[in-house]
Amino acid sequence: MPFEPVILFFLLGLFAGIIRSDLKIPAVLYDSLSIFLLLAIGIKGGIELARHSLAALAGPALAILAAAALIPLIAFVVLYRLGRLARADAASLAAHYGSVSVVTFAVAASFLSRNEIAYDGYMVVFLVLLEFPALLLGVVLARGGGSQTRWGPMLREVLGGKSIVLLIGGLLIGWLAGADGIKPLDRLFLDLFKGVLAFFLLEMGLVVASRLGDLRKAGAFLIGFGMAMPLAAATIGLLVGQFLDFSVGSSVLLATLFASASYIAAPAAMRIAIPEANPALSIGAALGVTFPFNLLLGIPLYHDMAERLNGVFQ
Amino acid sequence: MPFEPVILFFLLGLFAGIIRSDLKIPAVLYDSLSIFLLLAIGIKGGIELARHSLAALAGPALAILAAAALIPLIAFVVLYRLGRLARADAASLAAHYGSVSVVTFAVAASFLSRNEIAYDGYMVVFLVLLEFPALLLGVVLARGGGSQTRWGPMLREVLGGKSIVLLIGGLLIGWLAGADGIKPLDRLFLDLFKGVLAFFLLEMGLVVASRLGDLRKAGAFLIGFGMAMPLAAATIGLLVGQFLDFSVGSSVLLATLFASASYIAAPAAMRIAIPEANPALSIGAALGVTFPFNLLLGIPLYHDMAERLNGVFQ
Amino acid sequence: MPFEPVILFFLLGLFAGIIRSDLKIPAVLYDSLSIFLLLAIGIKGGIELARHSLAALAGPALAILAAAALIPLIAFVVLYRLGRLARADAASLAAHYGSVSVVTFAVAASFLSRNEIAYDGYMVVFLVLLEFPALLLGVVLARGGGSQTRWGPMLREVLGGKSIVLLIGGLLIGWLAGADGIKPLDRLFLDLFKGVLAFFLLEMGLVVASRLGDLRKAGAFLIGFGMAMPLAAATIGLLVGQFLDFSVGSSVLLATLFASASYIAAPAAMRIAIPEANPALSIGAALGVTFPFNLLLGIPLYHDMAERLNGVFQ
Amino acid sequence: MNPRLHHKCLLTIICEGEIERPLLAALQRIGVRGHTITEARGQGEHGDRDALWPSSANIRIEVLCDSNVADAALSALESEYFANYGLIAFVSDVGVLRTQKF
Amino acid sequence: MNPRLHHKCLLTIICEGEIERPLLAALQRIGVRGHTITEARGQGEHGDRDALWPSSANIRIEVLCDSNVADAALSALESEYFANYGLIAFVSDVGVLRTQKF
Amino acid sequence: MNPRLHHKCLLTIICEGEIERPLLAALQRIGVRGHTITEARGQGEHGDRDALWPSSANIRIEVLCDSNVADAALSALESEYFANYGLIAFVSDVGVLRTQKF
Ligand SMILES: Nc1ncnc2c1ncn2[C@@H]1O[C@H](COP(=O)(O)O)[C@@H](O)[C@H]1O
Ligand SMILES: Nc1ncnc2c1ncn2[C@@H]1O[C@H](COP(=O)(O)O)[C@@H](O)[C@H]1O
Ligand SMILES: Nc1ncnc2c1ncn2[C@@H]1O[C@H](COP(=O)(O)O)[C@@H](O)[C@H]1O
Ligand code: NA
Ligand code: NA
Ligand code: NA
Repeated sequence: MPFEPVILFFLLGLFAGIIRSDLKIPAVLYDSLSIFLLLAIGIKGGIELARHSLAALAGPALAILAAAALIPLIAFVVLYRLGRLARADAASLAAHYGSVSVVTFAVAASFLSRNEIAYDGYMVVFLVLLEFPALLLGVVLARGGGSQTRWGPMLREVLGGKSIVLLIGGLLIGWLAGADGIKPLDRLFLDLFKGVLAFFLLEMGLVVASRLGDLRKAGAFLIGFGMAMPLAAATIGLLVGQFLDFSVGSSVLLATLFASASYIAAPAAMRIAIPEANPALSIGAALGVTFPFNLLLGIPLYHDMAERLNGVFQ
Repeated sequence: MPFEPVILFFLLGLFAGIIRSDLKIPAVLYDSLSIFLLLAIGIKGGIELARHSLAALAGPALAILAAAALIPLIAFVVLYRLGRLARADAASLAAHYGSVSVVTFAVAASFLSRNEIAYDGYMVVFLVLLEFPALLLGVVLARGGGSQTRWGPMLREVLGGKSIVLLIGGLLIGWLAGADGIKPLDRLFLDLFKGVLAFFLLEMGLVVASRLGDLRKAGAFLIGFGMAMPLAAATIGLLVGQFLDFSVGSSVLLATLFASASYIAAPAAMRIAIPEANPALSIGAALGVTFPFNLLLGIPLYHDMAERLNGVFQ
Repeated sequence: MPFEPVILFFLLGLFAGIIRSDLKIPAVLYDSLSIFLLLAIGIKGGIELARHSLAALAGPALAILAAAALIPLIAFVVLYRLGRLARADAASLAAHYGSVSVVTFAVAASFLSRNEIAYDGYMVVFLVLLEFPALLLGVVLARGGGSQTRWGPMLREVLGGKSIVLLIGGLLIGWLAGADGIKPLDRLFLDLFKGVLAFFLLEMGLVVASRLGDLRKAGAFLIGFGMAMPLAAATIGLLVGQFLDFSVGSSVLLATLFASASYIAAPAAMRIAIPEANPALSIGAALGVTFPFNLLLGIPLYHDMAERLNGVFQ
Repeated sequence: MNPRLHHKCLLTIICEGEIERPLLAALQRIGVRGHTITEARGQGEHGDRDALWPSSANIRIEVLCDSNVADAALSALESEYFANYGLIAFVSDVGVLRTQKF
Repeated sequence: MNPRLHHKCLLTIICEGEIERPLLAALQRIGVRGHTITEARGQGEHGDRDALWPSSANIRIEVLCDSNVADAALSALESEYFANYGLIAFVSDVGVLRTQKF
Repeated sequence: MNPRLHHKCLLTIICEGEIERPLLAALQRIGVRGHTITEARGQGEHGDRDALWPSSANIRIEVLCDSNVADAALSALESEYFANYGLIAFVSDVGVLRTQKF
């Protein structure tokens, strides 16, 4: 399995952070690159979407949403019962793992392209759909059915979050303009995508390095959770992919979505919606463990599992 | 008339701003992208300029400058007499509408390319020429012939303004280096131009949304002015284009220059030169009304008008 | 000798700074572009390196390092004895001139490409190797053999400096991934390189303009030194290139490395390691004199000298 | 201090950037009429806030107001924010010319 | 306060970024010998200054000086800037070690 | 000032950005438990610090602490930094609710 070069940028950032290099990528560049990536992913998905009937996607979408709801529930039970975390912390972590990581998705897509494995471009639609329901579920779990939650501001926060706005906005732009309309923008949004992803991963390496200290607070249980949970979630994703007759490539993407934990939308939303939850735990696990785990080991592994599963069912 | 996809980015930004999304494009990115656009437009113009005799442009330039001087004068009279605005406000608004919007020009050029309508590359020279005379005129109008104006700092402010420096600098670089010399830079300055414009329009959408509140201060008269003035100015531009025997494409660009209102050079210069003028009025009208009006309706309309006018005179 | 268009961007920035234009390139863009340039140079070098045996480079590397050590020594003696500068200032300046300027190197490489003069891609390795030894030497010279230096923090500062980390990181990435692995990133790191360099030079022009005031503090002796020293150092570089049987192109690059003075790694390191040294002197000379001197006159001159020398020895 | 100057309170809050919106809304409910924000980073009980990415960025909010408004704001911070958020708040005495403005 | 410390005035001005140049020039004419600027955004009588683009950005200027210089600066602000610009200014007492420096 | 408030010292240091690391390390040795940094530019004896590039950028460090810690910090600055670096430092009195935090 040939390795994916963009990961080297992540490792470089991680290394620079760990040796406490004075390399610092300005926060503004982080913002700019993430806006670019979200828009570009949305646009690419929208162009693909224009080639399919939306109605045909409704069935798979429902199945995927239903299966995905299992992830935060499993995560919550494991963390709250087994891990004896505070209810708020367990709920916030559940929301992070139930939601998705856009960059992990992009690296998985790039891994597939590099290995010439086809996947459906409309998978981006599921990325968008999976982003926010888990955040709402997390709040419900935190409140334990109590009625204190101010849903209005919470919903506005989540649906007006920049990742949702840019992904959906990109989808619509790609869908309305089509491949032809977007062509003059291809030089920016398509050709530079991989390079920008590499640059962003360099930055993510620095961020992850700065969060390694949080891991100590998180403790061994949470570190284990940060690796076991993506494996379990990816397995669910692969089974759903099989059930929906997805190609190997699309199944790997779905597994990656399920396995990934959000660190853009979720931290911001949870900080407001579940103030008692300690962000060091959720960010330590999601960013310090699960993100590098998926990048370095998870994605190739899910691909391997998808191939085998495909063999079994054929 | 096929619609221009970059406008979708503007609408996305506008929408995100209106729903108060947390999408914020860092101010630094605004600065960076505008530097890029100004330089790139200058360079493209300079390359074209190298293919023409400067002497041949002198005549049209004089005619255009003379006709363009009408715009701030008309605007001032309408606002001061009819709209009963304070003298300072009327003068500042006149300066904004007499000057030009570089991004509106770029969208018009992009509209023409998309519809395969030829235009002369040296139109950028007129963009540069039209940028600052109206600013000086605005100051004269504000002072009512009084002699208080400190012209020295004012002139330095205007001529050292970044839009003038980058446009003229780009013109010179393009002119000196020529198409061949610029070729290694084409990957950045030409290929990415449209994508960067789209990105910048996303940002402009956010900015416009944040200025919609100013519209309430501006009132109905100024909102009407923000749409009638570009129509009048564009008509003058089209007649001048006809008089100078411009192609339809070049006429549309000239009409767009006349119709557009400055929101880079003018606000900065007016804030210093006419302190009593309320920037909420000028920015509300120029950015809140005229900019979106030109983008969404004006440019295709000016094209339509140019086609008809061309038919009439042929 | 055809002139190099990217230099026009430097002149534009310089001009804008001198007339005190309000054109300001945000510091964050400076950081972002310099990260890009360092990484891209490293990656290009790494790809080339993969095509050569590392062992074969060890000999030349040693010869170059030995010869390069002469530069700070000469600089120190000239400044301390002849120029009667304070020991700390002489030592800090020696460190700046002993280290290298990555941007000057990039402009020289671009000059060679433009004139279709071949050079060896692995020259980047020498760029990396020459960056930091002079900094250590500078500290030794400042201390005069005293034992007060806290080498630990100093070494960490220098080796963890962002230029070293990005250059070596880029080298490793290019080397590990190879031309094929990097191909999807070429659109960013190769195609845009020249354009980004132009943009960065615009910024450098502004920075140099803002440092011209320091030249007054530096005085005539230091201004003279800022032009004589690169000439002397380039001559050493050309002789070493001749000795190592380098091609004309590679010799010009080596001469440029020797002639250039650092203004990324050196100022930061010297500010910590030699606090008594006045940064206005070293930055005034390195950035205010030597950098433009090399860009405008030095590089074509070193090429001329390399051609003649080649003629002599053949 | 110059006798023309009126005494006012300057309340400074340094907190996680992610709570900007609810915090400003709370201040507005209390009657604050203006504020100034600068981007910040720092260190404290909640660890290193290096501003490398949005979740580790701080903001520094200044509010110039009457002392009773500052007190009300401090009380709101104490009851709603101190427990769960990385946040410090302090007040100082300053002089202004236009007392009615704040 | 530490008896080694000398009393000085800290004048803080928060204003529209577009008037940075003339304002600094005015301060220099008054005799100010140094200043510090940070980029800012905020809200006040002149509405929302969100720093999304240059025309809506603020700056925060600090000047450490003698009280008579601060008074002169305040008077200049009052006569030339208060009426037309979004701007606040306040002074506070601070202690420094090097009294001759400011 | 509100009687619930405890007196503390606010030490503000404005200095060259390049000395951030050693300076923070020195403050930590003295016993400082937190700090806040904003990016700054400015002008002073050492000329124009326009923040156009890293070597001309300033930072503004705030430390909220007890007055004896502030004194120790000032002494350290005086002996190790005043001579060689562009740097100013000043202290002011502020009030906080949680005295044990600082
Ligand atoms: N003693 C202090 N002096 C200055 N700033 C502080 C101090 N303590 C905390 N801060 C700031 O307040 C933020 C939150 O503080 P904390 O809740 O202690 O983590 C930190 O990230 C710092 O920016
Ligand atoms: N009460 C206040 N507290 C803190 N900052 C303020 C206050 N009022 C105004 N400002 C700042 O000063 C700027 C100009 O104020 P104004 O003229 O009231 O619009 C605002 O954009 C804020 O940044
Ligand atoms: N009087 C002053 N008021 C405010 N800030 C100052 C003052 N003097 C110096 N500074 C700041 O401190 C930095 C270093 O000062 P200096 O050592 O005087 O060059 C300057 O770049 C300014 O940011
Ligand atoms: Na997930
Ligand atoms: Na116009
Ligand atoms: Na050198």
